[in-house]
Amino acid sequence: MVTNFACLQTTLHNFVLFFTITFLVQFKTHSYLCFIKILKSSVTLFTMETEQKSIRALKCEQSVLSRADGSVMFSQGNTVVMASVYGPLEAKIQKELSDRMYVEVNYKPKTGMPGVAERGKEKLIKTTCNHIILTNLHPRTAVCITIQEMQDGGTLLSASINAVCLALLDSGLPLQCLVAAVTCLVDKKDKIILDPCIRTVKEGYKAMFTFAFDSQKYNLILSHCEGQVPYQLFQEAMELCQKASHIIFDFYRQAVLRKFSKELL
Amino acid sequence: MPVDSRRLQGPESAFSYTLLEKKDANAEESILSADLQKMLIDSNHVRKDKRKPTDARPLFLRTGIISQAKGSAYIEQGNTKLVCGVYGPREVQKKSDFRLNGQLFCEFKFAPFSCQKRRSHQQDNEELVLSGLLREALEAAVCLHHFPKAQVEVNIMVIENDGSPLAAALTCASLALASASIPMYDLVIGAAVRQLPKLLLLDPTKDEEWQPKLNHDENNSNLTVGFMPSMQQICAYVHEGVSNPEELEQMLKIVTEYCLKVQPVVQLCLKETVEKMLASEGENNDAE
Amino acid sequence: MSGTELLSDQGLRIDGRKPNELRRIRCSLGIFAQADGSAYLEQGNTKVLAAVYGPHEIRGSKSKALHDKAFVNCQYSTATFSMGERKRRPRGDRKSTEMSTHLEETFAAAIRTELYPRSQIDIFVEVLQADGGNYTTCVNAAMMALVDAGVPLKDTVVSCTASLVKDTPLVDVNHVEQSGGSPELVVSILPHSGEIVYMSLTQRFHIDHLSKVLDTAIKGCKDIGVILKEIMKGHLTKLDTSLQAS
Amino acid sequence: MKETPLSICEKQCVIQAVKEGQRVDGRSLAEQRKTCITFGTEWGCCQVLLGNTRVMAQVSCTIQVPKSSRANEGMLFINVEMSTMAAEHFEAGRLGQQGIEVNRLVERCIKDSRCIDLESLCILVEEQAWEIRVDIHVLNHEGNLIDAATLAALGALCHFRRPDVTLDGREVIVHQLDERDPVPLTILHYPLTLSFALFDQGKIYALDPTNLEERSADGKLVLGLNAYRELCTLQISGDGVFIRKEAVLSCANVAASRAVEMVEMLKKCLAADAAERIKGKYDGLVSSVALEAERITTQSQATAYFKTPVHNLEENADEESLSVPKTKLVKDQGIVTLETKSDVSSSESDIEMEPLPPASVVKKRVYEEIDIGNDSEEEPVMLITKELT
Amino acid sequence: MSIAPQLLRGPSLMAEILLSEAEKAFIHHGDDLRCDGRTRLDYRPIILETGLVSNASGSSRLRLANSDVLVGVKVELASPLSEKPLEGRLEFFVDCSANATPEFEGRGGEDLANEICRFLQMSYMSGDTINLSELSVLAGQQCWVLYVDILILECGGNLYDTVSLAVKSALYTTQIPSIKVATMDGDQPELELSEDPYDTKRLNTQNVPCLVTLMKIGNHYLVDPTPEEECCSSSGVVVAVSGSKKITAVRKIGSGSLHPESLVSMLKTASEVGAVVNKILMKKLLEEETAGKTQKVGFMR
Repeated sequence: MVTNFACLQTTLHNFVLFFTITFLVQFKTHSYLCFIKILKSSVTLFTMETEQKSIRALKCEQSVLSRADGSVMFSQGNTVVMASVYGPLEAKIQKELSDRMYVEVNYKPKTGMPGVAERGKEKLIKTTCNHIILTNLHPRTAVCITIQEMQDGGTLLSASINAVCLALLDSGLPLQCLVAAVTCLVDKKDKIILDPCIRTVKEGYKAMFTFAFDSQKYNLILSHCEGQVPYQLFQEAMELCQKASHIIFDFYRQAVLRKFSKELL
Repeated sequence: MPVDSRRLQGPESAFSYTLLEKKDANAEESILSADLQKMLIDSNHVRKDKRKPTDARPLFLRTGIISQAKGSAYIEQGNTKLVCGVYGPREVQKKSDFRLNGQLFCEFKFAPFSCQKRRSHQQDNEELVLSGLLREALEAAVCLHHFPKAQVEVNIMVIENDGSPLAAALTCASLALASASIPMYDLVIGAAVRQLPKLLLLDPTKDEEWQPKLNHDENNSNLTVGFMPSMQQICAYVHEGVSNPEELEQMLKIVTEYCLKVQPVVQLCLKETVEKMLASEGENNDAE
Repeated sequence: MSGTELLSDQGLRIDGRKPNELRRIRCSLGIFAQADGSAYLEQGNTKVLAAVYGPHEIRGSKSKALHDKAFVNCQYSTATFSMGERKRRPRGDRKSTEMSTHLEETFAAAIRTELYPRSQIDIFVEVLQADGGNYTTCVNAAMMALVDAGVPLKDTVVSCTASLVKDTPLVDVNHVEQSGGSPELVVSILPHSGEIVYMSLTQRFHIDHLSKVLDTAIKGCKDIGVILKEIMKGHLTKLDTSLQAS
Repeated sequence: MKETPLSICEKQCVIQAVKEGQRVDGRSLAEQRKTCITFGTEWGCCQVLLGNTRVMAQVSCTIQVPKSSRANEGMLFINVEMSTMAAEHFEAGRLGQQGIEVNRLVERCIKDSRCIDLESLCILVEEQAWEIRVDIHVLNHEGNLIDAATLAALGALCHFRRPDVTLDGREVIVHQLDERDPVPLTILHYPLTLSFALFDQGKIYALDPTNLEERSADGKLVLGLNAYRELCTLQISGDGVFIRKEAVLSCANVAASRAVEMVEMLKKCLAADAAERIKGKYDGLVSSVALEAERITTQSQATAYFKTPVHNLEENADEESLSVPKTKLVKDQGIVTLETKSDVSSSESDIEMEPLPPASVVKKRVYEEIDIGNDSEEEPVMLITKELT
Repeated sequence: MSIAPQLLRGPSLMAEILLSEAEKAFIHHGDDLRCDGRTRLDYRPIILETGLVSNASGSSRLRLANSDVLVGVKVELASPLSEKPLEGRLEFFVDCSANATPEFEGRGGEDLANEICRFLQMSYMSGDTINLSELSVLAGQQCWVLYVDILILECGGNLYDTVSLAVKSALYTTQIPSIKVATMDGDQPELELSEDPYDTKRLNTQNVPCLVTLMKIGNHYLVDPTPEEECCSSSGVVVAVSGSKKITAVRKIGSGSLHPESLVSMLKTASEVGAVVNKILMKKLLEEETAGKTQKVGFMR
């Protein structure tokens, strides 16, 4: 297990969260929580009213692009992203890995050149993809994943991960599991809002979390947090997102069902 | 200039606060060289750091500080500190670069915090030229025909620049190459000297180094030399500023003399490196 | 539009030419020793140097090689001091790359590339002084350099610009006329067949004028073709006499 | 990645067809593919579908110091982005020759024809002016990128609204979008490009070429025109293309009348978008997800046929499934209701179409539009209650 | 590691020249007689013409045998560097045109260009070469920047010398417009450019250095090497010599090494040669100037 803590602080009552954790090895949410519990020893428990526990409408169109091996236009509420997958391709010599596939992720912003923020997202998506794709089945090859931001509805990162998952499904690359990402934020009144819309995000928040879970045991694959909230809230938010991820997995199932509907109907 | 999109950039209009320090620009520009000499050295011919004009700064050398590199070295010459890592010989990456002799790739980089003014992460023009000078100097010392079709990479990172970085880099690079067991004709020792109208200062610090300024029309210059002591050969020679050929001869003499003094120090460091290597090998053998 | 300034009431242009008058053309061939072919061409105050290397083995990655014909490689570059305002980069910007691509396409059409499969022909043009019609001067100079190099051509290529001021078509536009807001039509033709190999237009005019302006440009091309052919002949006779003398 | 090379028989098939006045996707030579324009929630976002070619443009603005040579004008910057998404041989962050060509032509058509009134973008002479930046993202490359890119750029510029500014002495106050109504750009005329692929030594020309046609053609003729039948840009290029003057003139005439229609259409789409916005509950590009199944038209089938015949063999065993019947899937738990709509409208057009031999390898698309409740983001759509776990 | 290899490779310009053993032997062991009949300290013929580029404030074209260089100097107003508020500046830019060799296509000539550029900068930095304070217009606010753009059109050996001679000639002819600082209107000083285009001033280029390249071949060294000679030599020095015979910059070139004694003797020779070259160049420039307006020949030969 590898974890990167950018910054970690423990105060008496508040558990300060400002870090990004990427798991290269999947492990149970429970153990993740234990792990965090070890880090903070004395935390008073908060009981929170969590209000908005909804996920916005999901829509997708698979194989939207005629040239890509797999592609999807995905919307989650007002957030729209497009993802494409080309692969397995011949890898460039510098990028070639002898034992597995090289995963290249390009995240394209709507305006301007990709900068540091985009590279950060690319890295998160890349590690997630490395986890879900059975990369060792195609050594010395590459897969090229491109994500195009089309409409910002507040939850670009989680929508991107979900779109990539759908595009990978569409491309037919062998996957170990599926992944569903859910974003939630803690607003200024300490309420947890699931899948916030752009207006809510712009109003300001205490913390924003994005979690990604796998489809087998709903274990945590990725956790990206920014902001500062009590630990209890973090735990609650994660559990909430975990529950919400079930809807996305159901949605995936329906999407695939639609794609191959003729066999079922 | 290509925009660096990999890093967060500071505001373009920012500049170093040191420029705001109280100093009379006019006064400084019009300082005559004689006054300049007085600024750098007192009446007893002692420099600001208590050295005599022909004294070099204390030297500290160590090898094997980058565990990932084939060979590495660290040098401290007064406050000038730099690290060198040597990688290879390995296959030439670009096939079109094929050459029968081995190739040297040198990268000379100042750390962003190493100078008074912040330096960019990307190599600037000065660093490129220093890389070229380093490469030309080392090419004369390394037995390139011993590794045909292969390349050796030499990376220099200046951690703190307090004058004479190229001289320190030459010594450090040759030590790193030797510790990486790259065959060489001789060690390269770098040395620098500052010329003032009536005086030569060996191994100048940042303040003592020659700066391009107006009205310094009299003999005033800076010289950096890479010298191979056993072979009695000069493999790097960079001179900036105004001098006569006779003065250059004098400067060269001082510098080569100093290089001959440094040679045993570098040799000693190298000897220790080899002994350590042998010892650790012996331990490994015992363990088996 | 500043039409009144560009064309006087007497029907004369800003530099005193008639609407259908070309600028002075001066050309010398074989000015470089190391290139296989080279030419220097002046059209008015626009001055261009061209050099041709090849046909030779493919340089760099072999993947560029074409199995049935030669690969034509061009580079359009502008000296930093060639214009009124200093240019920061001589090449590599989008406009230069676009010009290079068009040169490549034009000369791929004109050179008998099928004679040299798997080889490469390099054409480099350098604009030393820019005063309008840079691209056309480059095409003409490159063509002269190809002639100097002795590369077999299907036909010579000549290029010329035309514009429209006060409904009057102008030929061989200079910088003042070009930047004065009048449209510029660049046409490259093969003078024998009169076929168009390249054409581009900037600035707008009504579609009804197209025929008129196009005719002017083609006429200009043919005139330039005649002048260049004379220069070629002169160069060759000079070569011939010097050969016979030795 | 290199582009998959075009086989000789593919190329010859296209050329032969064109010579007989036909095209592989069933269009006539002067016919365009179906064009579809959609707008996003943000100002200045426009997506254009030209057959299967998909391009999105986004306009943004910043305040900059104007150029010293044009001190009383704002600036317009056009940037084309091509990534691997559009085609395998494109590389993100690096425009190839093709990319530069597209970029330059869009620039020449829109910027050089001065369709935007740049003087109105100046705030303070020599000090502050708006810089309008158009980012054009090529999402899918199925031929004729230039036309799609110019249309998207023009659409985005027409759609764009910049924040209002007022001057307080020499101080510039920028009003946020919710503070004051944003200001549209002043568009002087609407220039568009129309491209022809040239075949047979410039004697035959086909409007709006597909990728396959572009690659088999000798060259390309691009005409930039506005609704006043004014030529804004023109370019003939290609490896070894020859064309006569008469051909250029006749192409120009065809294009001029097309341009008028296209501008009409763009204006209609803009008006429709404005009407939608007034109604509220506007979700922009979301509605273009799972865009009508109408897109299963003759063309897309044909291109697919040429592209990957083998790949789709199993997928399309029966013809009827082209039109998926309306279904309503209800989840067992009774909590999640997934409504599935499917558009049957396409089936009619398909039946009328002459099936291309072999009919069984026709690729078709299945569209899913799985809505969970309604699309509004205001109200919580579906509650996850404790029972869910 | 992200090192662009092309940046680290030296100029591989001379790799193309193929020489036979006999040719090499002649170059290495020949007496004071070179392939083209020169002695070791002879230059090849030089053709120089100034004022060819009408868009530049000063220009020159210099052809030394087959080495061809065109230099244009553009004068622009800019704000001075914050660390040197009282000085104008010189900006060198070298462009290796692909006309010279296909190797220079795209960014191929950049490393060679950088090297030349940097060395020119080094040799012009010393105080007595050009008085940069003459270029100051309004202390701390406006100064003249001289953009010296060097276009290398053909490489026939000895580029450093060719470039430096051309640059000096171009600077000699450079006309800097007269400018007046008008009365302070409030706190905003107005700059007033002279109406008369002939109302210009010139730089004092008497002390501007010339570069002298000395190549070490066998046991000797020689000036103005041809490409063949450059190919046979592994090391040499470039020395910048000012009009007053002083050395303003030196750097060793090539991947070989030199003995201290031979280095010292090379430096001495270089300063002698440099002084002569400087003197002849100044004389010729003066001659050209006094000869008045003649028809420019340029490339029409």
